[in-house]
Amino acid sequence: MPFDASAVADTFPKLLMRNAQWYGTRPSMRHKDLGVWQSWTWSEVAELVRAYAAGLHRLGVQRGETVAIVGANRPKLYWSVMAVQMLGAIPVPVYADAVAEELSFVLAHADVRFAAVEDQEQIDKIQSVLDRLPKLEQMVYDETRGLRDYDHSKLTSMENVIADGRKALAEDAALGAWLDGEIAATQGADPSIILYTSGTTGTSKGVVLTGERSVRAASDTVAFDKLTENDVALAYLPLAWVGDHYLNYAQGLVSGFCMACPESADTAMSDLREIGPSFYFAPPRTLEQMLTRVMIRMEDAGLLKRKMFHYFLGVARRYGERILNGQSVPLVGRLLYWLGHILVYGPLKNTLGFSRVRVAYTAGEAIGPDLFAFYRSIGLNLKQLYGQTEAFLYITAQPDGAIYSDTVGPACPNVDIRIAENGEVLFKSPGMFSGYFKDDAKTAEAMTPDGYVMTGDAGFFDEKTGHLKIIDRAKDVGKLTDGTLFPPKYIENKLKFYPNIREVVAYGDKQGFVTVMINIDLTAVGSWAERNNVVYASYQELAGHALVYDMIETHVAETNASLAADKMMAGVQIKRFLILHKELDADDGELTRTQKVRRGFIAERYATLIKALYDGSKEADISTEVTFEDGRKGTISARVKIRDMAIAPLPALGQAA
Amino acid sequence: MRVPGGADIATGGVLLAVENVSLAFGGVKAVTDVSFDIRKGEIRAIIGPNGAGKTSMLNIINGFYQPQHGRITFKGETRSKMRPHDAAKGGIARTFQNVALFRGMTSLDNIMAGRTLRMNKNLFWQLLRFGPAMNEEVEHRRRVEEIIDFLKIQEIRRTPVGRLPYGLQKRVELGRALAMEPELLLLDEPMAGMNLEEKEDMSRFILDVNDHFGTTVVLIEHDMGVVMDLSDRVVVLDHGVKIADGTPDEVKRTQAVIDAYLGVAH
Amino acid sequence: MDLAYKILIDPFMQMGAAPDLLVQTLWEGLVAGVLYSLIALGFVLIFKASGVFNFAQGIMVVFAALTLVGLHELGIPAFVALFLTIVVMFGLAFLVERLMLRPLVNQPDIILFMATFGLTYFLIGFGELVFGGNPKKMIASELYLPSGAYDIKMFGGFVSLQKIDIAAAVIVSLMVLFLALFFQKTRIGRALRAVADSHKAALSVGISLEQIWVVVWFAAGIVALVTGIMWGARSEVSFSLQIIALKALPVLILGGFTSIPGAIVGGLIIGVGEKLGEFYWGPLLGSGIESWLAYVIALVFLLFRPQGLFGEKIIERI
Amino acid sequence: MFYREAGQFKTTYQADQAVFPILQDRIGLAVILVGAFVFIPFAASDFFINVIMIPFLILALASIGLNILTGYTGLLSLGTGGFMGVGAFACYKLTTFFPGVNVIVWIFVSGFFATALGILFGLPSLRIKGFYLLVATLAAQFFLDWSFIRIQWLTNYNTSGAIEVPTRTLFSVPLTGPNATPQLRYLVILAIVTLLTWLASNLVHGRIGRMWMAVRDMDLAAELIGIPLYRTKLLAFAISSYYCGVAGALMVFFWYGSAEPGVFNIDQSFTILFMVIIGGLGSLTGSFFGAALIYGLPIVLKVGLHGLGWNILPATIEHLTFMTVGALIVLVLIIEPLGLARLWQITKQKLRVWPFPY
Repeated sequence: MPFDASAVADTFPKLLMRNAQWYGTRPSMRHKDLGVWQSWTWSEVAELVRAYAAGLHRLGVQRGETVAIVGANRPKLYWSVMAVQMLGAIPVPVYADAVAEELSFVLAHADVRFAAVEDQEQIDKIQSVLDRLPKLEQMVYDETRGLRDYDHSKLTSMENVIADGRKALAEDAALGAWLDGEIAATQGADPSIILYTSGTTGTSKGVVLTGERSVRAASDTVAFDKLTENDVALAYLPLAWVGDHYLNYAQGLVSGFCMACPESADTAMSDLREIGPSFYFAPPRTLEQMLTRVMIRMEDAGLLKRKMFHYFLGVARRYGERILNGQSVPLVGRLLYWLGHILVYGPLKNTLGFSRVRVAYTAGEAIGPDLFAFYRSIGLNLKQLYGQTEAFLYITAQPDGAIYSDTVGPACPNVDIRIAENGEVLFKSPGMFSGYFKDDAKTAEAMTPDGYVMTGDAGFFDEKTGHLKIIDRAKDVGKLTDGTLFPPKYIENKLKFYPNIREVVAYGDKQGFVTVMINIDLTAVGSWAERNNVVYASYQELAGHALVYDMIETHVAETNASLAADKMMAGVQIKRFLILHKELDADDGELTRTQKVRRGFIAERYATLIKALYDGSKEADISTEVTFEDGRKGTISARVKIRDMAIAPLPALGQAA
Repeated sequence: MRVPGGADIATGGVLLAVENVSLAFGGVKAVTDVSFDIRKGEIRAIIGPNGAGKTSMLNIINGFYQPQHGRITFKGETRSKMRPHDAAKGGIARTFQNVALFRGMTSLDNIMAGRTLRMNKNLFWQLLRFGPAMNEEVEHRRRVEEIIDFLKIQEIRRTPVGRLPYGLQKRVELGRALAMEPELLLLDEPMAGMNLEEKEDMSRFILDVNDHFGTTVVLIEHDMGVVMDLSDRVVVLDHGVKIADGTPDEVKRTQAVIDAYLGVAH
Repeated sequence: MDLAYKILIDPFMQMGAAPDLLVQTLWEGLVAGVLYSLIALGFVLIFKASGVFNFAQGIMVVFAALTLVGLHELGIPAFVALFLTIVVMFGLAFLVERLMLRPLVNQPDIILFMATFGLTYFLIGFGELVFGGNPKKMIASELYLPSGAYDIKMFGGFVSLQKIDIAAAVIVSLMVLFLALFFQKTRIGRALRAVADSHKAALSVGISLEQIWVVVWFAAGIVALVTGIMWGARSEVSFSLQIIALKALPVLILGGFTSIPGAIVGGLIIGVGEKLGEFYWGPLLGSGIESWLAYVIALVFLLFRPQGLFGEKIIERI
Repeated sequence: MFYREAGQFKTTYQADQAVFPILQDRIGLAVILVGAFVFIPFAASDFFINVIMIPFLILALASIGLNILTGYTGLLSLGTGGFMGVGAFACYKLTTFFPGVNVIVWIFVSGFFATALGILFGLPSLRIKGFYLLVATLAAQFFLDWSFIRIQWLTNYNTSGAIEVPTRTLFSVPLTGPNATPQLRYLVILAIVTLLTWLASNLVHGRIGRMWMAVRDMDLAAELIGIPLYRTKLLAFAISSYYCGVAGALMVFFWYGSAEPGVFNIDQSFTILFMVIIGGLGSLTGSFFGAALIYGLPIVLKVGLHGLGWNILPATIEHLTFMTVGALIVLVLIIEPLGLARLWQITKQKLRVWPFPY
């Protein structure tokens, strides 16, 4: 393949060709499929993607047009992204679990003519909204299964497209040369991908990122964390999410590391253990679930083992972070930590699949300080990262050795941050987006006149460390009637660290006091119930159980005590709480696809409950419509109890705030 | 979407014909003078109340019982006597009403065992376990993995089947039968004891097997809804006697069936 | 030709030439058969009620006999010792149920079978530890068992019938009768049969499986004691019976595992067959064929009638 | 706990199908092999080699043989002693007829004689199973035992009725007979046992192993997926007897040095069966565990009780051994019917998921 590797690689296809030359025989991708880790080297991937691109070209994919990519993390879908980019077209990844409604919005908005999809499930979904997608011409699919009787005039398997392209390339040397020309013709400033935001606020917007900016951002962080072609990452987070595209796809192509795709979502945990990545990313929610599971599993251990486990976790809390940060630790501490490493932390990290992790990041939302400290204390080099789709997830990151759990670190290399008058964080960065797709008005809205992007997050630079601190969404930070600042997420996160609590929604803006609605964690509380002979038939029954209420009450009381200790927060202690009768669910629109709570929507949906929280009732009736897994709808109703909490005394000075 | 009784059925020849078959144990008649045929590529259901002789019929088809009267023609060959393992060689696989897995083995080994007939490397190579024997093992492992993938049982690959819940055991058993790459698949109440969701999954798998591999399926099932949805044609037995035979709709309208079965059970 | 003559003709010539010897041999065979029957009876009792194939029946015979003799050696009067031995056998049944059967409930038959191997070894070790490994003499006269023989003139010779053997035949007949009545007429007996048919059915009529087990093991213990006394009176009480007890297996093959009459008839057939074989054909092979002939007979029999003489044809259902 | 498996992933079926897929296990096995082949011959005393290692290895081999039949194929046998005897006598006859051929060759060949008899007595397994089959194996045991005593040709008409192992050499170094060193005999046995264990492991991990286990777990279903029951069972008999035969030959030639026919009586069959039960049905590792425990127990008892200063008669120790073995069998069956091998597996699993309990 005539390609000059030393030329500036400012697009992903160019990087791919470069890697094929530099790291030709090194693994580029692995996929746990059919029981073993199928692997492809960089040169194999380059050859495959070229064939695929040639095939797509013959199907009619044109430069500059959009192609939807729908499905889970699978090599063929990543190759689809690469092949589309190779032709100078723009991939538009869509969340695999998006319902037909969301899917049709994105596909229609992005004007896609082609879609690369994973399987029958996605095809069925698209076909159900086909009338709204008049432009859609052709779908290529990965999994053949169940598609035999489908009308194949609009369907082709990727296998066929690749085979067809390969044959064409072999027969026609000019086609190869043409393809090389196409790769070279794509400029760094051309759009590289369109990522649709998850829509925490209103409908989703298509964020256009260019190749050059993406590559620059990725190059900066690859250098920052010293990632090399010897690293391995597990790609298990949605392919359509900026985090996956940046951390795995972009960094992978820049550094040449190997990206591994799990067998299925169910096996991601065991696949993680098998592959043992050296670079790892997890949103706080995943880390939290993992910790919950750790604690639950340990509950079933024998007394001695449990005692030992908790003793050494204590040791880790005392010394672990300091050892990781390279600070001084007494000899006894070092010895105990060493023993703990042999008995607990080492094996624990190993069973979780973290043994070989060199760099781990968390981002997406604020992480509870205790949760963060836990992973760091057992020796996992977990760091926080702050960003958003518009910034290609690249604004601040914590550098090794300077980690503070309540900050998200200093600005990344070449990023310029400014705090606006109203406390909103503004930035200008190498990775920033070039605009919203087909929406210049919104683009203009999101930018300051001098070219800074508004993040919508409220934050400030910590005086001591100079690191950025994010409190909440700028527009979410409210005020109690007495004027006390009320950051709901801060309170929610504090409660969510309890393994028994899965989700919290806090209210208090323009109210006299703070109240919360709680979702218990069915796994944790269920296992607790089993041990305590609490009989229950459903989530609803368990959530309403008096003993569960008692348990949650102690958690809330502890949270209040901790809030009272901080003079800024002493005024926002929780006065009343209830446990919701159903789990908040993305299918019901209560959570976003990235599992963030949609506070406004929930407030509307559960208005009667919120009213009851503030009018002093002891219980309230509610009935809600729910969507089942198969798409049917139903209604569940319940009588939800409400409990009052004691308020820890405010420190005298607290009133001043 | 799939159309029951689609094009394949109309053109498909007869794969297996049962002619005037009778079977009795001691004095007890299990099956009396039953005839019906199974066409290539169809899903054929056998229904009937308890003790109607459905399972006996399957046992006759795959050679576990020898009928006293009548004959069976499979792939154009009429046979008088056949051992179960000849049936297996001829391309007949089956699952059982009460799961008959090898309980001491993992799911993977159970399904691999289904490939036994297709593996032929001799004792010498087996003793060495490299070269031809290993190649054969690997080749068949690949086929088995496709089945595992097909049935979505990846996460229980290494679990001893004895520890699996019932629904999954049934799936593994189906996997073992599929591993034989049969032409004719006999399923004895594949959905017995399953909840709604598991039943839906299993129905999906049966349709997919029929669709994807073109396997002819004979199935015994109690759930009338399932039978009507899945099958192309239905045979109804009652006390060992055939009382109706036809498409689900035809059968549903037959008075004898309504009396003997539908009227009682529903 | 010579060999065929020796096998097919010569033995029968001998039989005809000396019918008194033939009758004597038949008698010896029947007597040995009674012993086999008794051991097999113990097996059948337990197998019928619990599906357990009790390999330890042989050692239970030895153990019971040794206990009886051992207690008597301590100076305890014979009948008191007999009573105490019965108590010991009950204790054994109780402990077996408590320590072995109960923890193994719901395990496959083969596991329970293997557990009885363990029991066998334990009892061998325990018995030898307590009573020593040397053979002992049964206290036959103290229990008023007859001795001596009737010599009957026949076919120009004598046939000698030991009185103890006749007594044994009578006692065995009585015991079988008693057991049959026990199974037919008593509540526990009916319960035992219910258990044999189906554990679930038995539980549903409110019978405790544990009690049943103790009862059958105790019954098997009594049978073992009787066996031990009879056999001990003929020869001596030693651990070598352990091996002879294995002969019960071919007996059961012939008679079926669940049939009491089968055990009796099977025992007699094996006993007679063995003695005839040894006496008339044994010399051909250098004698001693008694040690394996029974098994070969059973094996040949198995190939033609796998369900035994009295068993029903097995229909395997899937 | 010591298992650090993160990052041990398989990219080929070949690696995934390996007998020891976990790196730590492979290291452990290598350590054991180096210890057995290098450390023990140099460092261990003659007593240790003679009294502990040699018997242990030979009994383990016989246990593997029986385990193939009983543990893997589910066919109960009490004829092990007899088949071992066939191997021993065959080897004796062969080496006296053809003294020029190396005795190790005859060791391997003698196994085939056991195989032939194993197949013969396995023939009834077509019609009969379970306890019934026990009769067939008992017939084999008693018939063979009887033959060893009665057929004097087998002992070359030796007046004592026993066989005396002649001296046989390899490169003029004595391998058998009174002048062979324990170290050399040990190494020969170790090499043979290692080889045969490896072959057995290959078998049970492949098609044939699956066929055996299928027959064991559910013979009807096995038949219906096309496994020929009869041939599968006979193969198990054949291979099982081969192992027993070789073990028997090794026992006489490399351990006892001479043997009375009574060595191969039913008690031998019982001993091996107990090793299989306690060690673990259906596990090759278990065969080694079982052999170590059942053979080692009396030694430990003797040494232990003497160590406590008690002067106990050898007979008493034997009685105590019987009791302990008996109680142990019941105990193992209660705790874990699949024996020590299963216990080891559970322990290993615990170590793998440490600190979690499952």
